[in-house]
Amino acid sequence: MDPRPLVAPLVPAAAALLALATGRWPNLRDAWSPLAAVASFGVLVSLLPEVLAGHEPSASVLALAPGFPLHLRADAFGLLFALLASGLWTVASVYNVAYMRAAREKHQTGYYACFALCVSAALGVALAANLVTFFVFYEVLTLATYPLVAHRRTPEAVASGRKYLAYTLGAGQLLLIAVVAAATLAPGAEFRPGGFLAGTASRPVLGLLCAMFLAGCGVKAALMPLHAWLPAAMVAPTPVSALLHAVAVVKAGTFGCVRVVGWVFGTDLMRDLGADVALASAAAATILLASLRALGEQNLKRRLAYSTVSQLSYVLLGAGLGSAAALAGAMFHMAAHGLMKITLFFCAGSIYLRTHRAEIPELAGIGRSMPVTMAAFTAGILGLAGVPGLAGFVSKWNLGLGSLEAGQGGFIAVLVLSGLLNAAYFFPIAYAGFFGGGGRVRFDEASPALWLPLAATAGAAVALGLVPGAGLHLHELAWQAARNVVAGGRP
Amino acid sequence: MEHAIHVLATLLLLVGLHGMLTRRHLMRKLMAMNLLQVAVIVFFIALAAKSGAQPPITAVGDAAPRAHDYVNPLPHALMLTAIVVGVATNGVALALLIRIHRRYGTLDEPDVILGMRE
Amino acid sequence: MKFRFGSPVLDTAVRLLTPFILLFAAYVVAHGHYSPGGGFQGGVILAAALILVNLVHGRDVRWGLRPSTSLSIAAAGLALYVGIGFLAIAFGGTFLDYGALPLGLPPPQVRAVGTFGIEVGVGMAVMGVMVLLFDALMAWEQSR
Amino acid sequence: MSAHLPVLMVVLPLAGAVVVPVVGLASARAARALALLALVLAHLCAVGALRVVLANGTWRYRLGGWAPPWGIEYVVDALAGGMAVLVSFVALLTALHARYSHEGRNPLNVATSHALHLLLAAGLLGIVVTGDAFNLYVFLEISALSAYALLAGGGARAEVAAFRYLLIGTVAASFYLLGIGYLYAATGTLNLADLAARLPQAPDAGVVGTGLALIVIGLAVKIALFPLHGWLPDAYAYAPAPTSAFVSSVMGKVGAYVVLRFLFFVFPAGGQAGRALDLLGLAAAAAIVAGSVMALAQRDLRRMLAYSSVAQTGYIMLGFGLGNAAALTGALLHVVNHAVMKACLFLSAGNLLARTGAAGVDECRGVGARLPVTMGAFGVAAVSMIGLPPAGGFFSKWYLVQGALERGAWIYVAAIVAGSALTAVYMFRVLEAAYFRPAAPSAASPPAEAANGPLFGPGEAPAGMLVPMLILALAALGLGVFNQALVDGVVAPALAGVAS
Repeated sequence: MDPRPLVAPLVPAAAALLALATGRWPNLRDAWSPLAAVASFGVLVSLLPEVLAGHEPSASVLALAPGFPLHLRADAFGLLFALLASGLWTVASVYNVAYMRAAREKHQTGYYACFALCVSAALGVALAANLVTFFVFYEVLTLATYPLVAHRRTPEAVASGRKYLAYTLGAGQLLLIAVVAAATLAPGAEFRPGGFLAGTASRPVLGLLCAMFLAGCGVKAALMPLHAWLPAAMVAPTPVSALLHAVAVVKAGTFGCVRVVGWVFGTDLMRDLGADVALASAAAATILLASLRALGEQNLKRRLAYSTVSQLSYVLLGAGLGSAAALAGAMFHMAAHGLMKITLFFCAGSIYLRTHRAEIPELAGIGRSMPVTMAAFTAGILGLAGVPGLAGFVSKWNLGLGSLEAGQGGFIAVLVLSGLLNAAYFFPIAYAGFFGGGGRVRFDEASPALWLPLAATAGAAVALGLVPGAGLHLHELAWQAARNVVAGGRP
Repeated sequence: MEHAIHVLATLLLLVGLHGMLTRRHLMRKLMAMNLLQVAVIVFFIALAAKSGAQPPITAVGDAAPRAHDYVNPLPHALMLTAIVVGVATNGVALALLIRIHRRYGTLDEPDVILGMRE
Repeated sequence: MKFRFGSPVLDTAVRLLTPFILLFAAYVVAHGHYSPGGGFQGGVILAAALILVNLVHGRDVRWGLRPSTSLSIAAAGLALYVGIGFLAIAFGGTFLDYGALPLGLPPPQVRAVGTFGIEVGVGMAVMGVMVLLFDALMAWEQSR
Repeated sequence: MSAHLPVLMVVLPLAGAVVVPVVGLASARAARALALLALVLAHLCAVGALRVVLANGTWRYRLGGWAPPWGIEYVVDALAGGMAVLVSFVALLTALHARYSHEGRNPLNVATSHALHLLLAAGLLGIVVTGDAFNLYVFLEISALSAYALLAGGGARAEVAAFRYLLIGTVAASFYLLGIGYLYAATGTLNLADLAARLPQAPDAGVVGTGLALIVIGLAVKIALFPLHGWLPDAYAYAPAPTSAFVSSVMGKVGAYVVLRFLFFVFPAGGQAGRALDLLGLAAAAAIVAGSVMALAQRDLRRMLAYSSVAQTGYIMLGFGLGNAAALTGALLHVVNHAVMKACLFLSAGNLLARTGAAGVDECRGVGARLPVTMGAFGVAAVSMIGLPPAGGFFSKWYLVQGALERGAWIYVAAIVAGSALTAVYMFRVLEAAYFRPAAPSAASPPAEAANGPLFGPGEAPAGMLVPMLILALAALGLGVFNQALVDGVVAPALAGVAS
């Protein structure tokens, strides 16, 4: 019993309550989130050495259902996601305050509370040690995100909120059935590397369960054709988009898929059910289709959204392939994509705040007025396209290795094609930003509170690309988790 | 002939149900409901009946009364209570009808519904 | 002699009948524990006497029974009932276990006395409620 | 006095119901204080009795010292004790709120309505603890009569609705009584425990079956099981807020308790009771879907909540119909959860109406900012109703789904999930209007009658209207987080020896 895995999600939850309680004093209210972010990040970092050494500190309180305690455990994969979420939240909480104040958004108290609650739920999802705990936090995440999506209260925002709820709650119901069924088949339903469902029921039943799990998590992971809510949710303030795409929501969906594949079903059972190729194919199709859609979008945030849909399917592809390298690449890509995508959204937000431009053709020349922002943006898109030296390359390399390992070399073509498409829809923005637009453009960078966070995340993305194991040892964590899963299948 | 009383109870029950379903006047519905209650009471009293038995009052000095000489008093006691419950129900129902009549000036159901819409 | 009740016939009839009705009511109440009768029936008969007077005599005088008085009588009747129940508890029995009352009589007789108290309580309650019902219906008549 | 808790919890509110109107002649304030005192004491008695029962096992109390099966006995087991605690808890909280519903158009005065409230509580508690089938009928009618009178206090439409409810409710009670008559004819006893012992040897299966059918039909009407729910929406929708909160939350649940008593404790398992349960399960699945769809179609907030009660009753009966340990646990958990959250929802809907005049879903626009506490409580209860963690409703659905999966009843799983999804649609419609839609322009002012209400005002409702609602909202959350304590502590002992 180690209280730290429990403390990590509790701190942001407490920050949410404090933000609600101190809504009358904006400065105090806005201070809670950065404080809590640093605190929970610190707690998680303190867990890192033990987890790297192969221990899994865990905390278990409060029975949720018979045999299902509220059980939080820091294993390698969970800690990877938790570190990512809380680390990005520290950056985002600073950017958040700067953005919301500069944009003069209304209803900020509820906004900060929901934001913190989202992070709390995401940390819970990351550290959950059994299916029930996972599901509880997963649904709390759904709920806490809804007010953020509908935050602007315009008819469009409300409609997007509705769409978001329809998709995620519907998926939640599917997931509920699957979770209950799994919990009934395998009492305890503790996540175990290599899965715990093998041999508990007939193949058709397990196949159906697998489909329900993947569909349930796939909605949040924006797996096509279940992705429509994500581009619609772009009406929310930009930090919310960052939260959705990089920190919590979409990541929780992909995290859930990988968890289910590696820790509930196990790669062997997936192969036995034929679900591995199905998932990988669906992911590959999503990667390409979403990239094509992104090409057609003229709104920067919407293009970023489709890019997310495409990039997250890399993770699902890795999960589908199921070899050690592929899984490691998939998990690492969660971190890599998180860093890069949050950079891009911060950039988009800063640009919008400064210039009120959101359409891509309007961005010509912006690189000369906002050089720091645009440089970070360029780093982000290079990383997403998989240019060596950036974080995205490391994950793609591993994924490529993994597809060979799994004997599915054909998927390398998908990776390459997707890289080209990425270049096609992103590079023109950077090019036009620096070299396009006529005449002299005045230097007009955003305030430091806005550009410092995005420079930090861009720097981290570069650092992670150059030395993947640096700092938080995310690369090691991913590999450790992947090896566990693959080895867990063959004791 | 032994079942005549049951036939009567069934008839009363059906008449009551029919009346509650088909009458338009709320007062008549209430009266039909009373018929239905009476049916239940008749049914219970019929349960207590025994041919050749006497009322369940033991004569003074009857040291060892035998149960099968007497009519079963329990259903009677139960029905006494049920009648009281019925009276109370009627009291509440009449009070409601009075208020409805005051408000809408009629107890004819379609008219009352029309009044409610306004 | 002044006819209080409007017409001589009605007045005489009511004057003749009422004492007997009241007496009969008391008889029925008192015999509840022993033979057919009891608080419910007795209470209704008691109320019938009051209502008869009311019917004949009209609305103006209710024989001293204002609604609040009938309500209080009903409440007192029920209080008697519940009180005996609690008394039984106080003397070590279960609720309404009149056998436990310390009356210095053989147990069957104690039970009889206890039941009598209950019947009186029920009788008062039923009477009060019946008169209240009648008053409520009359009030409606008046308001028309 | 502690040896008499089972009877005290019934007699105290009953005695209070008698004394309160008389005291009310002198002082309404004193009458109210007395009513609250009686309910507090009843609640303490219920809690005390439950504790004793959990420690020592079933408690049989001989009323008047007469031995069963001749005398009436009160039987408190873990099931009855738990129900009694729930009923008295909700009765107390709704009575706390009840002060405010009299400052408007309610024709009942404070003392009378508090007396009726007490009488209703006494009736429901009596149903729960009595061990005698006929005594149960009497309490059923006591509670029903006081409910009719209370429900009629909501103004014009409430009176007609209450009258209809009275007709249907009386027919239902008569059916129940008739069924009891059949059982009495077959076994010669009215004591529930004695019935349970004698029914397996009953000579005539036809008589017993008819009795069972009549009882189940009567109770199904009382709990408004689809398709016998017709009386419910009007009756609940137009009543004063504390009344609809009290009646909708516990009255149907007590009916469900009686169903459970008869079908699992009195009648032998399987056989006729099993067939009745199968039918109930089907009706319940239909109730979940149909009730939710009808709730979706409502424009009036309180009618929507009323239809949602039809659906939620379906969840409980579905659990009974499935009949395995998990499903029954889920059903009982849902009895508690639904009581708490539906009471909370009706109270907040009442606050909303009293404060802003908003009765329709569309009129809720922008009230989230105006009544943050009320709508917050509404939101919590709504989330619980949808069945999202960590609120209580989620865990009852969890057990129900588990029970259905264990039986392999995929249709029931689909019904539960579909009901949840539909609930989400109609509940979030309200929350969306309240929080994310701008307040309606002043042209669409609230209806005149509401605007004239004494409680109409700009800000949040007075504290007395908020506290009971907040306690219920917190309970809805706490029931989720600490659901296992409830399951292990009360539900499991209550179902000991039942679950097949």
